[in-house]
Amino acid sequence: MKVKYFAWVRERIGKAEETLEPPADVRTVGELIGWLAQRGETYAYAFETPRVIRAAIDHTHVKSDAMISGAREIAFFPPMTGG
Amino acid sequence: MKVKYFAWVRERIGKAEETLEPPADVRTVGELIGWLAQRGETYAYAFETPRVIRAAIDHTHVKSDAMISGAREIAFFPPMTGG
Amino acid sequence: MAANATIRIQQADFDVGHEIAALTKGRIDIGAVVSFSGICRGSENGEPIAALTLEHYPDMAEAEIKRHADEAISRWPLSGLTVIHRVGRIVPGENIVLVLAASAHRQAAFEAAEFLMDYLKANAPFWKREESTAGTSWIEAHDHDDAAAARWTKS
Amino acid sequence: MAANATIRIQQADFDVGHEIAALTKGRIDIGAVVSFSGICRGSENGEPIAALTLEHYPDMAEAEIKRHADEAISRWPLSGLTVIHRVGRIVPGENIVLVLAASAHRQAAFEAAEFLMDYLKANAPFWKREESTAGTSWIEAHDHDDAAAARWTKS
Repeated sequence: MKVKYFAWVRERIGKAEETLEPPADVRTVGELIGWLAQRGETYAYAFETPRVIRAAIDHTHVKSDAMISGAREIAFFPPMTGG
Repeated sequence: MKVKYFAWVRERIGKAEETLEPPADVRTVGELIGWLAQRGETYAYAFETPRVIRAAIDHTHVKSDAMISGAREIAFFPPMTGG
Repeated sequence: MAANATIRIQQADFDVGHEIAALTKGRIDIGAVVSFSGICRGSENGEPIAALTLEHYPDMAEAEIKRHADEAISRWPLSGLTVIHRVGRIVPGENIVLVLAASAHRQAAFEAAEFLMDYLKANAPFWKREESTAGTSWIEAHDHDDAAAARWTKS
Repeated sequence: MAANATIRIQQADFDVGHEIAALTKGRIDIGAVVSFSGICRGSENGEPIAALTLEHYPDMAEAEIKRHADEAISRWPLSGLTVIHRVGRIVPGENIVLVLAASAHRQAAFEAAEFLMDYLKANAPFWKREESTAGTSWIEAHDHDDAAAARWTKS
């Protein structure tokens, strides 16, 4: 699946997007955040406070218990500050 | 005192303003309406439904029990429809 | 900086973009501008109209709008406020009224603009007469406008 | 006639007067146009800033704004709706966002514009970074924006 990062999540990880295949036991958005946080220092820093991280699956906001199965694109970002 | 009329009150009476000296026993706006209504057919028509008539003394909205003593200018008009 | 209200009652049309520019030009303390334009519709109660003619009570209209603009400035942290109300004959599609409210943040700007529009609809001394094929007649006031204006009364 | 929403995400500035004219030209069914302009202020939390840079999630931003615009059109009797959100670097005094809502009557236009602004502030995928003498930093979200957006949730 394609994973995208925005704002300071993107800056901390150092990339805007990548294609990843998480293991089968990573089933929810929250579990994906936990798995990503263990991929290295930059990821650990980006996801150090999981409760502030927002997520979207295929361009729709989701909560951390959303299932990732079938997702084409998952995005992680801080709370929005548009408008 | 100067008395002004607007919108259909003005049209029914046939004049926009006049200077009047009501008798001393006409003390409130409501009493002034009653006195005006007896000045002729056009006035009776303009004031035939006193509850819909709005009044202002010296450019401030007032109710029918407001005292007219000291007023320089009293205006009568229908409910406002601006905006 | 306390805002000054710009208030105009005029026959001429106005340009919303021009008025917003006049209110915001050179300012960096304004984060939100709300404009309300009231426009003459081509029908009233389902019947086509050819035009509206707006009559007003000049001295009272200016004093009353000023009083309500000052009240808005005292109730909300505004950086600017503009109220323009046209009078005379206005055809469908033309502007009737403009309220602009500027503030650092959006809530104050929205609330002040709504407060002033509710006031203008229910209590400002203007009266609309409509022209249709049936002749001319005075537009009746709406109870819902009185109710809208009453919601701003401080208890 | 059901309204179509015009939605644009762009680097270029916009002209409020031009957008209002585009929405209302030739129409005689519109009685009320509310515009909200969000403008870059020269300070954030009391500290002067040199500029904002807006980042967004392009595909999601367009889809989400469209979905909320359609929701506004289904909830209020709108004659027209325009949403423009700028991205990129924006200096104090420049426009950031525009929402226009047109309707026969004022209440629908005000409510739809507020609904869309509350949504854009709290939930649209845009992020602001500020430049100041201290460097650059991401602006933090406000809890009161979440609360403002939540008031429109149908119970």
